Amino acid sequence: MNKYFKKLAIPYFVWLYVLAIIPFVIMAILSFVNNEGLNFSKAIFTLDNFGYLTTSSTVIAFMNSLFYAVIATLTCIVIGYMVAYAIFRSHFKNKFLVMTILILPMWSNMLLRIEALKNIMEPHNIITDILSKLGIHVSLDIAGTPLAVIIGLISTYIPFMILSIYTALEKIDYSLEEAALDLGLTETKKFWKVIFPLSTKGIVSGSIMVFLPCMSGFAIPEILGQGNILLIGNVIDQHFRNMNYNLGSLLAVVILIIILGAIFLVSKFDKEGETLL
Amino acid sequence: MIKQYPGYEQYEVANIEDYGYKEHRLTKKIFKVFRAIVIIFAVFLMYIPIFTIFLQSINSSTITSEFGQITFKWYANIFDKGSLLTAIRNTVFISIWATLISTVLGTLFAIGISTLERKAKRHIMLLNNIPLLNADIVSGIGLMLIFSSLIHIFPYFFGWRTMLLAHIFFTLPYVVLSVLPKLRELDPNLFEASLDLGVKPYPSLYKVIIPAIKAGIFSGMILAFTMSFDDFVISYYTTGNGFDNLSIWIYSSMGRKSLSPSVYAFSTLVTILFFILLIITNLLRGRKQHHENH
Amino acid sequence: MKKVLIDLKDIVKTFDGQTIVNHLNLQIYENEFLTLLGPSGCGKTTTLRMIAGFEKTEAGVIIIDGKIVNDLPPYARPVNTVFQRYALFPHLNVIENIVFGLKNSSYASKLMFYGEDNLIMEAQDKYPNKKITKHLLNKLINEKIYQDAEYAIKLVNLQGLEYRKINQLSGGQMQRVALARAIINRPKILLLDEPLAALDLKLRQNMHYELKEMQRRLGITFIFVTHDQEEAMTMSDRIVVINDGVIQQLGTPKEIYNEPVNRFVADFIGESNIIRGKYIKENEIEVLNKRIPCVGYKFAENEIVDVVIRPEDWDVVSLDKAVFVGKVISSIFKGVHYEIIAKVEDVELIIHTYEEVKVNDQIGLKVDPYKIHLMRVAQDE
Amino acid sequence: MKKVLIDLKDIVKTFDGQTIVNHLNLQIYENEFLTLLGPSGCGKTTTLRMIAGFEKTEAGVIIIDGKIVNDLPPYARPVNTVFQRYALFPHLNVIENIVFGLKNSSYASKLMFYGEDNLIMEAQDKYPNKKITKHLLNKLINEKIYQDAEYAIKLVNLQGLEYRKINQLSGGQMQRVALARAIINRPKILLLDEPLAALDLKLRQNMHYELKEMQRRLGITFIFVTHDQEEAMTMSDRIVVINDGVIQQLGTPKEIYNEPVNRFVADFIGESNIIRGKYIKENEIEVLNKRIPCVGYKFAENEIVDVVIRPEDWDVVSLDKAVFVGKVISSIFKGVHYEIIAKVEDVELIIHTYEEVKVNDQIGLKVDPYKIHLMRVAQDE
Amino acid sequence: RQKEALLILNWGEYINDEVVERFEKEYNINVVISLADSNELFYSKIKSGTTAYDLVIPSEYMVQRMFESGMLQHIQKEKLSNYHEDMFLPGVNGFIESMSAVFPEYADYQIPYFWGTFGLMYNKRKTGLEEIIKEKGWEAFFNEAELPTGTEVGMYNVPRFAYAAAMFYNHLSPNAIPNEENIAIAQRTLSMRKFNEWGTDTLKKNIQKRDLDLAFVYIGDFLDMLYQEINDEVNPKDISDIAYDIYIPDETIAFMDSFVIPKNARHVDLAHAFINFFLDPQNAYENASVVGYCTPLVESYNMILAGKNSDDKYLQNWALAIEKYYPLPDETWEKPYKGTPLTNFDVNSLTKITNMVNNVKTR
Ligand SMILES: Nc1ncnc2c1ncn2[C@@H]1O[C@H](COP(=O)(O)OP(=O)(O)OP(=O)(O)O)[C@@H](O)[C@H]1O
Ligand SMILES: Nc1ncnc2c1ncn2[C@@H]1O[C@H](COP(=O)(O)OP(=O)(O)OP(=O)(O)O)[C@@H](O)[C@H]1O
Ligand SMILES: [Mg+2]
Ligand SMILES: [Mg+2]
Repeated sequence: MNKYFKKLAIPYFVWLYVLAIIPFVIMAILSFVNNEGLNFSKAIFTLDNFGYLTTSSTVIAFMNSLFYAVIATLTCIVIGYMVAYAIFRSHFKNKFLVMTILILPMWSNMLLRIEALKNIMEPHNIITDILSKLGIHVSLDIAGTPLAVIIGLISTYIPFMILSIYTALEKIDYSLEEAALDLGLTETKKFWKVIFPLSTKGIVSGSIMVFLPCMSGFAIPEILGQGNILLIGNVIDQHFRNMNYNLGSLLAVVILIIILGAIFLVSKFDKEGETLL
Repeated sequence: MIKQYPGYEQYEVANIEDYGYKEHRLTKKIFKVFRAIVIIFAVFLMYIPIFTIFLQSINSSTITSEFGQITFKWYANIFDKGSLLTAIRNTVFISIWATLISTVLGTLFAIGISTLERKAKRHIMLLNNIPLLNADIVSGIGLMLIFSSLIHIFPYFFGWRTMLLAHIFFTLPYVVLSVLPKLRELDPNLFEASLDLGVKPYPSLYKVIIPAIKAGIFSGMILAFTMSFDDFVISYYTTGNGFDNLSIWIYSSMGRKSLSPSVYAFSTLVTILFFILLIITNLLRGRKQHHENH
Repeated sequence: MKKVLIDLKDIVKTFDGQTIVNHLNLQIYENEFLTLLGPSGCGKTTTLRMIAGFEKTEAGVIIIDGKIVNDLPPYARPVNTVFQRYALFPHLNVIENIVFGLKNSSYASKLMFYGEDNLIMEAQDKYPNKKITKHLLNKLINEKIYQDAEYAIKLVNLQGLEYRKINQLSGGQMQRVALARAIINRPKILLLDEPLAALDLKLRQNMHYELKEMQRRLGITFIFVTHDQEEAMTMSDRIVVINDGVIQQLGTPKEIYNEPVNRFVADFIGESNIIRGKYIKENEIEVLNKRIPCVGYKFAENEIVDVVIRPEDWDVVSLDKAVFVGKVISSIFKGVHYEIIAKVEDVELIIHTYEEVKVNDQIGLKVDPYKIHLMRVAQDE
Repeated sequence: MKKVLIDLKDIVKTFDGQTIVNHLNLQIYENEFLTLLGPSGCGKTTTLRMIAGFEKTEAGVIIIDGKIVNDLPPYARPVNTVFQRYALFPHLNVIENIVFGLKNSSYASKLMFYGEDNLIMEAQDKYPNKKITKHLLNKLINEKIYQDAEYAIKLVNLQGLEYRKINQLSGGQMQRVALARAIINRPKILLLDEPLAALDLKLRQNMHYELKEMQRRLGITFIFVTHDQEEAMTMSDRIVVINDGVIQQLGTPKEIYNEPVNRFVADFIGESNIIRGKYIKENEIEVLNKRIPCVGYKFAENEIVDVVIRPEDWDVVSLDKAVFVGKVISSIFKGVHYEIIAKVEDVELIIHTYEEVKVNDQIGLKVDPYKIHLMRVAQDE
Repeated sequence: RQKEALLILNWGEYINDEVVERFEKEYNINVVISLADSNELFYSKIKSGTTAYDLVIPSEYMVQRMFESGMLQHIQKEKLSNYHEDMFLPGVNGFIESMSAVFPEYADYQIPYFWGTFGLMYNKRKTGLEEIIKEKGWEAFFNEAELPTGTEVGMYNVPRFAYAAAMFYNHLSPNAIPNEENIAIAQRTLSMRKFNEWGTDTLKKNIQKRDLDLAFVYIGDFLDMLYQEINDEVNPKDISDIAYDIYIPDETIAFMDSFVIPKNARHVDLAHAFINFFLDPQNAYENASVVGYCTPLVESYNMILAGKNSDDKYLQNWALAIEKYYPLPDETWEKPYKGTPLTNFDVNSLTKITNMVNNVKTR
């Protein structure tokens, strides 16, 4: 396969360089200057922007992002794996259909879903209203708490994890499972020693799809955190909205470098070279 | 409970404990219950928002915390609001095309990537992560910058063209990430066998590789569609000349006024539509397979 | 009397309504080397899979060591398998594949496997001043596992490939890994599904020797599937010939070879001349228009019988000493012997001989009465 | 002189710095049946893969039909392969797998394959009133493809399994599908990587016959990898013995068998007694302390040589007629013959005979001077 | 080729589509309305030049900023046949006047569309809350101690507005330069209490559903909720039955959204015609009836108030609401409108404010 399709990757290199790297370079430049919007004619070189990097709110926002993204990703892995595995092991005739139906909700607008979720997390909402009309009085009051944000992140991004893991599980050669059983591994051990390692690629790509947007998103913390929980995505968004492209770019570039750098390092020291990327 | 074998009563039935294994009945049961809870929780998490949206769509009251009566007028209203309808049309147009294009391209790119050496692969996969990691607003402005360099040549360039390009841009990584792991598990002999039988590389790709990785392509497609259907910020920055999609409509309408419940109605309709679509395609496929077997 | 280790009673297995294994009854003794022989698709692999526990039986019971194991999961069965298509773990390298089973068993069963007392003694020897802890024993076990793996690797001639990825091995190398992976566990019963098919003659002969040796030393029961006649003949204590999921004959290699019970077996086990003849009276038959003596069969007088004469049982003699005279139609060098086809009384006979014979020559043939085997003609013919 | 179809010139291939194929030179003639023999991992599959075009050569050229094909992609080479591990398409059923190549080739090459004129004539016959359109021809071609497939299926004995999923086949059935898939294309060159390993003897013999027949009828050149001695001997026009990526000997089966050029070949091709001896003078050697006659070798007088005597070349004779007398150490029934190990002058000899001999008996041996093969002693020993 | 299109950039649901349709018919063109959800987005959209909008509807400080960046063109009043000197409400005129004090060209570069103020929306059912708010205003808003126990308070999640609120509390101008001193003051003020929610459109909903008691919101938000309850089909409420209200302190933010024409507009005449169309009192009235905010036109204002005598319950309530929340000035008023319009801050100041608010949130 190698020699025939290598050229297929070239357009993507070009595409990514044009659409991902050039903006990145522009932003890198923006972070060293002071100008208005994207008007470089009045740009002056400055390192002032870097001062904001260390203000407590920025640092806290970054740590928050990291914290929430890690928690959400880990939870998504656990829950997502269980769900994907349950479908994989189920006796449905068309498992893929079952899974797509399961993740159907993600095809309605994310903002609407988050709003709806926020509503339910508050004491008065349409469901409590209906329930109270039926004489049941229950309510939840977690909107604005970290828990709410995490639940929101999970609810939004877990389908990505389920899909990724399921796809990875789907093609595991059944004879390998038999071989493991044959060698005396119990079902549990078989899972950990054969199925799980063979599905790590799905976990990794699922994690990337969950972790990265969690790191940089702002709508979920803003709505479900009721504005009290500040993630780095919010900060970037604010600065861009205020048209401080310099500071916004700086933050974006710094985050990009930190996270991609971390991924790069992990992949570099990954002995097998197989688990990541 | 040990199973009995009529006719063979004289033989003892083997017990797993005789072979050095323990039957962890209780732990297994506890785990099963735990797993059931987790799964129910996950389903609950995913479905409760759309259930709420559904309730709001049949709620006669516009207030989101009170349920008046059941009504379907919001469904009818969708088609009254010209701007909403246009936004919906635009959204469907963009997301379908973006999904199709990025699924095809993403699959091809992933195939290309899978043949690269480790170093080049790492390189491109890092790049591939950029659109995922960048805050949407950063991607949006970046794309806008690039696109606007063309505006002198094509004054009306901004609009569906730019939005489509942008959507392809941020959905591609999802397709690539979904397809790549499948390519890894591929038996290399399959492709060789096809070449060997005289089929050219690209037909072979289509006839042998694609069927083998179709689960990955499909999940990539689903993800691409989701992302495209939902996007606000990038769409916002990359569109122009009055071409707005549903997310822009929703965001902008939330800013100064309350959302019309028609949006909820539309959302519910979409969910139901997709559900029906899924079932139908599945039935059709089932029938086709049935056909083939006879 | 030998002890019955595996007892298959009235096993039935169907796929899609098609009966693959049909009321199979088979007793396998302890420390026996049993070979399943039969045409492709006859149900050999399916039978092994039922013993290993990968397929449920539709009817009948499988008894191992006196206990019904129908519902015992595969991992608990004292059985290891070498799979026909290897089933190696692609995410592990050669040695990791080999130690996989031992490494991942529980501490208790590891202790059992290596003998707790043994281990403790060894530990005391090796670390005289240390307290014997679980940690220490574990370390020792680990060492032993890798020693065993080294031994297994040597056995299958894979030295130097320990850290290779599975997809970088040749076909024969993969098969050897699969073999090593199974034998390192020293199971009570080892199922081998054409384990040597991809190996060259020399290596195969080596493996024959090693497997036999292992069987003797460790008392393992082997159930073996092969397509290699000679392999089956040399290695097996008993051979089961199966066709369409039904046992045709069960017996020692000599019995199967020399006294096939029906045409299928005679035909399947090596080449044979099966000639229609007539049982004249005790110790005399008529075949190819000649009356010749034969020994040890009892039929009705003048009954029509099938006469089986193996190609190598013909004696090629000078024409004057010959009982039958034929014309050589073809003569092919087969490496060790020549295979000659000769026409005698319009019947084509296959004859093996070490001497070269020219095509179109006349050939004189004779056969030892003891080498003649008679079979009842099957009803449906 | 036969025409050279494939010419491998100085081929080198390494994996991870390890040389797998080492300056290989090999000419393969048109319509020849060539077998590669060699121990597992010696580079047979790799050689086939280079001919088929799946692996690049590091050095050297591959010439097919007078043209250098190093850079010709596999699909354009007139070569088809039966893979060692089958490589069947899992998403297609049996018949779809078989027709895959023909169906997915271009219209032009389909026309070429079936002969355009032929097709048009046939179409006119079949549909006398219709205009000959591309559509019509395509329909006809399709019919022909399925006819061919039916024929191939019959050839490999897979009738009734046409619509089976691949994962529902037994090992032998898969191998047969792989075979049918390759031969339906009627390639000029067919590469077969142990294509019969999973088949039982009867079927294998059948396939031998069919393959030979096909070769004769269609003029296909076969390059064959097998581990089955007899298969190699019976089927091949020439045999290449490879070890560690280096050709050891190239010759007809008889040459390889009777006149191995070195110990490796002698050892590898069937069992052999290789005994150190001395070349006394023309037509006389000393071996096992006896002077015996020999024929047709030329060495220096009194040179130490290796004397090769095949187990079946010993004549077991009564003690009085014997040249050598030994004691029987073991005697095993091998299906067709007995394998006897006897000690003569402290050397263990392997002897094949059709007669049973008892362990510990004395045995008298003799050998035909023409059956004695002498080899120069290798330098490094 | 399609019909010519007039490109407008507007807030969502901020125009009556029927009126637009009428305009399209009358001029035989297409009106294409793009949406955005903040003034800043308006700005960046125009600045980027990716689309040549003909008409935009930003708020006053953004008008100033756009002007200062040279993005706007002069409104040619002579092209507006419906325009005349005293067609606007006195408050509107006053607003323009005071805006012109800092930004003299204001009057020439925009035509008012809707206007209003910010205020403190509160829950009437929380005992003691209404009284204390009306009595103490900002004092109460920021001091937890002043409020009834358990009062849940929300703040508008736009740093500039939060800064303004803090300034009002300290009786400073919301346009005071955010120098170190002012930033410190604002930060201290905003840190005085923990806000239960920093939100925008969510604040009003939460007060309506009693999950919040008090919030600094924009009057449009309040009116929105109000109309929803009044218009409710099953259970329409009277304005007097509404369980929440808004208090407009004297010191608050005043805002005005106006039509402006970007420099690179392609259809300048049509843009003027469009503005003119919406200066027609009947059209403005109809437009307001959908949007719900107060029209700047005197005549249209009167048409709304005339609804008091109508049989239509909704028109009655609407009239009452407008009368109550957009009262005409009387002689007790210092100036003819309430509040202070915001002026433009430069990027650095906004960054400082944003950073300050972030520090408050993460303290
Ligand atoms: N992709 C690869 N990377 C590294 N080494 C390889 C690779 N493929 C094959 N090899 C090594 O090359 C050698 C020759 O392999 P090849 O498959 O040609 O052997 P073979 O002669 O076909 O053996 P067998 O009879 O066992 O199939 C082996 O030692 C094998 O381990
Ligand atoms: N999963 C399945 N579904 C349907 N039929 C099956 C399945 N597995 C095996 N079979 C069929 O059952 C029959 C017996 O298969 P089995 O694998 O036991 O044959 P075998 O004796 O091992 O043959 P071989 O020597 O070719 O490996 C075959 O005809 C095969 O096609
Ligand atoms: Mg089998
Ligand atoms: Mg090989």
